[in-house]
Amino acid sequence: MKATKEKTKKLTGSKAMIQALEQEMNRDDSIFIMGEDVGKYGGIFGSTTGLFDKFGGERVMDTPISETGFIGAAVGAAAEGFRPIVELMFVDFHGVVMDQIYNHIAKIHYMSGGAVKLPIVLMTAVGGGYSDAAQHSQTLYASFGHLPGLKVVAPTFPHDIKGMLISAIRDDNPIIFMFHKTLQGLGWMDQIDASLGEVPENAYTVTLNKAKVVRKGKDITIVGTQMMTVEALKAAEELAKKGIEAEVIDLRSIKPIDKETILQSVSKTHHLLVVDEDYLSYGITAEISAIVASEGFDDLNAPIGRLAIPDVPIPYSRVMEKFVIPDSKSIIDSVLKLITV
Amino acid sequence: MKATKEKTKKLTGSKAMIQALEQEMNRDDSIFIMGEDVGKYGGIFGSTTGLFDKFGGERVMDTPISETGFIGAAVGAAAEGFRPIVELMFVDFHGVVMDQIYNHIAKIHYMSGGAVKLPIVLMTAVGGGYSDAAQHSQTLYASFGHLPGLKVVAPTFPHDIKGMLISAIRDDNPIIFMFHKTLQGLGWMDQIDASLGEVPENAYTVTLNKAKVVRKGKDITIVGTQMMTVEALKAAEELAKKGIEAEVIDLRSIKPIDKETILQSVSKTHHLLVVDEDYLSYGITAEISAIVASEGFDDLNAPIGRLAIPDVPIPYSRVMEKFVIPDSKSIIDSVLKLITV
Amino acid sequence: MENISKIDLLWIYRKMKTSRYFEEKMEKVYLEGKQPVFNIGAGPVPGEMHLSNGQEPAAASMIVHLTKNDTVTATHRPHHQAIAKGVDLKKMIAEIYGKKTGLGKGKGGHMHLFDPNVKFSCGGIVGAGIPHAVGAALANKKRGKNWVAVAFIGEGATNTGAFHESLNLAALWNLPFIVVIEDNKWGISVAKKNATSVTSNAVRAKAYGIKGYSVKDNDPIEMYKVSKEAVERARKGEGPSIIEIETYRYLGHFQGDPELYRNKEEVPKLKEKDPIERLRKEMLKENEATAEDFKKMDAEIYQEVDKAYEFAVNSEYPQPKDALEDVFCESLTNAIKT
Amino acid sequence: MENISKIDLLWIYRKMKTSRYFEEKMEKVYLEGKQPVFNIGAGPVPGEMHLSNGQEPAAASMIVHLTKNDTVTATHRPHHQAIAKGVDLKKMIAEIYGKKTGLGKGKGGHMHLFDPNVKFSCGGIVGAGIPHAVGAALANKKRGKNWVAVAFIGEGATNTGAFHESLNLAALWNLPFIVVIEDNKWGISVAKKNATSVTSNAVRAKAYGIKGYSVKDNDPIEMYKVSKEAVERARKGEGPSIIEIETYRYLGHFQGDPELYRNKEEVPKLKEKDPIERLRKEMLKENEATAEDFKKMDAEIYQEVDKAYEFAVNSEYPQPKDALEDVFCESLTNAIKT
Ligand SMILES: Cc1ncc(C[n+]2csc(CCOP(=O)(O)OP(=O)(O)O)c2C)c(N)n1
Ligand SMILES: Cc1ncc(C[n+]2csc(CCOP(=O)(O)OP(=O)(O)O)c2C)c(N)n1
Ligand SMILES: [Mg+2]
Ligand SMILES: [Mg+2]
Repeated sequence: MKATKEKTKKLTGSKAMIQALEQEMNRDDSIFIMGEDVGKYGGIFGSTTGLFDKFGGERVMDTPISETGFIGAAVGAAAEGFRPIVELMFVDFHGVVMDQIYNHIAKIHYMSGGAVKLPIVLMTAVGGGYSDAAQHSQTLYASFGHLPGLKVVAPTFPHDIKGMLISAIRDDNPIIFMFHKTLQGLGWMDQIDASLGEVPENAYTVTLNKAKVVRKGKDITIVGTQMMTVEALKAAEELAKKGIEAEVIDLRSIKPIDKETILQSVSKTHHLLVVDEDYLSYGITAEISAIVASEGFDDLNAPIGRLAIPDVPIPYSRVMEKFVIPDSKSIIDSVLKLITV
Repeated sequence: MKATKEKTKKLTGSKAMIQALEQEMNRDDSIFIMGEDVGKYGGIFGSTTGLFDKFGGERVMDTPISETGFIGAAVGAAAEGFRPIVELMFVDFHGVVMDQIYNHIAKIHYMSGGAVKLPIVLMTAVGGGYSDAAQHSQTLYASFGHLPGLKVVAPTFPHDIKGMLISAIRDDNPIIFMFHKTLQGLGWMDQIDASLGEVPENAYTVTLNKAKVVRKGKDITIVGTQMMTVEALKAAEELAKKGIEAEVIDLRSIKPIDKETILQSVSKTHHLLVVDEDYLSYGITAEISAIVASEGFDDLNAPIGRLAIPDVPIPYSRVMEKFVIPDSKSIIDSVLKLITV
Repeated sequence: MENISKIDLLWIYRKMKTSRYFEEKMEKVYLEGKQPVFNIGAGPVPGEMHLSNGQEPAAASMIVHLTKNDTVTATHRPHHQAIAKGVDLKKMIAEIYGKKTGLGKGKGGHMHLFDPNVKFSCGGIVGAGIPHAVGAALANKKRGKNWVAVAFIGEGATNTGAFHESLNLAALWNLPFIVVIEDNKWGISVAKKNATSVTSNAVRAKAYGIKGYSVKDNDPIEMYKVSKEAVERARKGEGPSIIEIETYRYLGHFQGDPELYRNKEEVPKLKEKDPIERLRKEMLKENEATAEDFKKMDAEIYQEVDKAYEFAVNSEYPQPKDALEDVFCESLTNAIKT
Repeated sequence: MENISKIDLLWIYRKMKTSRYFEEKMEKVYLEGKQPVFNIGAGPVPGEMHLSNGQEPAAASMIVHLTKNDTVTATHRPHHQAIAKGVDLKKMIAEIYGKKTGLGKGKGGHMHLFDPNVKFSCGGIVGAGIPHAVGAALANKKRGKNWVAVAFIGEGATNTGAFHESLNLAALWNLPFIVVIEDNKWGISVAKKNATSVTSNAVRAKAYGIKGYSVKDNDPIEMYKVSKEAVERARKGEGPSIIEIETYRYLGHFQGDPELYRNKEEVPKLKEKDPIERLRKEMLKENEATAEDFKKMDAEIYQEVDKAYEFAVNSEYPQPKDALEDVFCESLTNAIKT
């Protein structure tokens, strides 16, 4: 079902996640949550707050710091008919468990010729901007997007966060669900408007593989993801004052990428800027540029713009971190370069 | 020093690697090799054959199946002034040790503000085409190329294999050295001409970050890596008969990518096809297409062609594996589509 | 052989013999198309081939205690456990031949055999199957079933992080989980003593506060007893166990392995103590079965296995485009980018 | 305190006290710019902050036995070991302030302190530093030096695969390696009993055939003795050790941790047994030092730490573009793609 316009409430990203998890766990008791500090703590980034008290330790399980152990265990439990939702706190930590993710979770359905289904949702927090340095500030969108057998989503706004998390939970395929720390609306981080939004109280689904035009415009298409969508919208307001109408697309799905929405927009604006909080090389700016350069080439009137973290680790010191993570200002600069090309 | 035209010998890729390792180990005794089956066995894909007998178990160390342990140990040993060369048999297995690679080996020099140097070479075998299925046939070029702090090389021909391995060993930065199984010239795999080549007997270096034009042409630029370069050259011969002169570029360096060589070629041919034995999304075809679409846009007369493993795991059965891995035939088809666009 | 039922003994013999005959036949067909010059990619059965000749007791004498509700995960060397667990032999061989009728429609291959009907799976990454069995054990506990999950691994896998994380989890959560370590002395070319800091992995049970057992010299009877205790304890909720059995690797790590790293006498010596022959002799001595019985049994086994190979050989190959199916539950065909 | 030299006792006290004063000051400055509303990204010291108040004995009573040739790797909670190991205090604080004069020119931050001059490093990934120390120990053995490498970790890290793989390697290769496990009962909000299947990690030494020690109740003297033996054995080539010490975490996992998961009495109870106060009283009782001596020593410590903070506060910030330097030995500046 699509989002119904009925009863809604203003929720933060975090509250939207919790509501999705609670409603789905009430609906289906084959669902359980595993992860570090998902219990009493409620998730370091507020993804499971209150669920331990509601559902108990059997369905909201704290784990040791054994990612290969418990994420590997999700495979066995899913193959037996459960629907594990596993959180690994920071996306940065997945290096210790990538084998379970790309060689097993992503491939078992295929290698078994479809005989084994693994309805697993892996939830993880992404993003920087608060000086957490090189091992706690990455998004690694493309590190997951590159690998076949995974659906990778990264919603931005509370409405999509709830709807796409419910879709992910109901999907019989393994899903990587990335939520952005700054968009959780946590009391102890930067407060931004985008982290609050109207969310229908009832359960609803939002399609996993569709991008969304979040601002209409005729002069240039800007594709962003999570905080880069938020920055792009900010930039678009400024650009409007300069008479440039930017169309902003919220990617939402890292894998697969919704080509149609992007190509259609470019066929109208003839200009494209892709903005990414991940690393530049082999990242979102690469994949989307390639899609358009191969399938929308004739619609392009100018070179494609790419804005992402230059290929450097994310530095700790605020001045340097701000320099490497794109923001509305660097987006505006890039747009002006492209339009006056 | 560049390759000298003096005394050369016809060697296989495997022999070229062994010669590079032996000559460098003789030159510098801070170099040692660690890995599974690198000792008496000589490396599953013939990368260290004979070195155990020459240098002994102190400098050619077999390890347990503890990748995080021994690759992590390379960090500590390198920080203490050694120059570890570590082999992990198949690139596919790196999922168990990606954390050590992208959060530590790749970032410690940066996080220490340049105070710590990690001269580590990680050698690994890549590629499919012999029915080794989904967990033993990948290249994962882009999985490494995406991460900052690593130089990632994938030479094709014996001359480059020796020269680039020596450059990697002498470089003070961590290097991922990928060698292609089929290009090792092993007696128990497919025999192909490309796996044999003239190699100078003395030690020499080949620059790590340069692509190479391996065939001149005016009509289209085809960029390949390792076996895709070999297939592209095969395709070029066929295309020539049809009157199409393809320029073939052997990428050699996955990270950084040698933009200049590619852009220069496209400025001449005005057409581009990128061929990759890695997965399509967020792969080499994405990054190179993006570079040209943003920095060589005006030189392009047609959409960019992308040919790679569609986003599926690599199937075991020969007929299906052949279908997903690009070859000269699919390259020719793609070129004909692009040129007659 | 006191207090082992004749039925169990015959079952163990049958499974070991079936596996042995299966592997010996595989050894032959694997070479088809690979002679005179061996080429790993050639022939009707291409790719790596890891055979289990000599390691049968570990599988048969454990799995005799299991039902189809119990889970088994295995490794890159999975045939003996698959056969003991009752994996569909026809579909298994068809998979190894890369046929459409295979367990994975030809997509998996010999290292990737999945048969959900008997809860069997395996994989090519060392150690990776251990947490999968822990997860199955967790599921069993959540369901309140007394079903158990057994992870079979080689001694080389005990030095992976996955082993440690899995054992700690299983012990912490007191799960019906057992790991069977087939100590065949070798991890490819690396001897156990060059890879493992302790001589017996049974002592590693102390690191998790669980029970550890060792079975000497590839003994099917001893393995039967030890496994019986471990399985019963697991079913009663008494927690996980580690069982390490000394076993024999008759062949190379994979077919084509030059085996320059081990001396030529090792295997002939082991074969003198062949566990299948040992069991047969024992049973004859104890009058558990007659020479006739064995003759009849063996004939049935050969016929069953031969028929299964025939099925595989006569099956169709998949279509090239089938490669695009089964990535997700719904077809990817229309989503492919090229 | 029999057979502990006064010099060592004073050294241990000084290092513990320095660390404690350092952390208490950090606790304050961390809140600058974060009030009235706490915002993790605000103020002169942004990002996560993991303090070690209460855990000083583990660091000081081990590192007193080390020289600058010995290697120490630490974790996300690295200040007490860094101070004991002799990391440049000025540069360390400057790094935490994100200044150009910091150990990492402001690129690393509090979880990423590298001082090659005293062979100290740390990192933010649990367990990851253990193999780094194993590698340093390997280097020492290769060089024929009697230098040792010590990995400090928390009790939560003992359940990572890295722990197991590293310990097995160190034992297998008989390396001069020691792991010190600071058991502060908590891995963020997860209690040891909910994460670790055994009550003492010292028993895990059996899994590697090495020596395991436990130190009760955060005792600096006991930690001194145990560490002395382990370090001497390592230097003599007698192999690795595991040392687990029961210690106290006075503060939250990180600053800002609501700590709803532990009861309010826990910390006050622990503070009554404060290890620094305990040592001071002991030394006074045993006349190892007078109240005067302590007063003088404390004054020196406060001054040294205050000066180092001043240095950091008065240092310059890096330039934004400096972010592009130090990715590789040569500058990346010209290679940047945008
Ligand atoms: C993580 C990982 N590392 C390395 C390998 C390569 N490899 C395949 S089998 C094997 C040896 C395994 O030895 P053991 O566990 O004793 O099993 P055995 O082959 O003896 O049955 C190795 C190193 C792998 N498949 N996965
Ligand atoms: C591989 C990995 N998983 C999870 C985390 C998140 N994390 C950081 S510290 C911590 C708890 C560590 O507990 P312990 O080892 O006892 O050290 P302590 O914080 O008590 O000093 C966790 C789970 C991480 N940094 N790395
Ligand atoms: Mg073995
Ligand atoms: Mg702790």
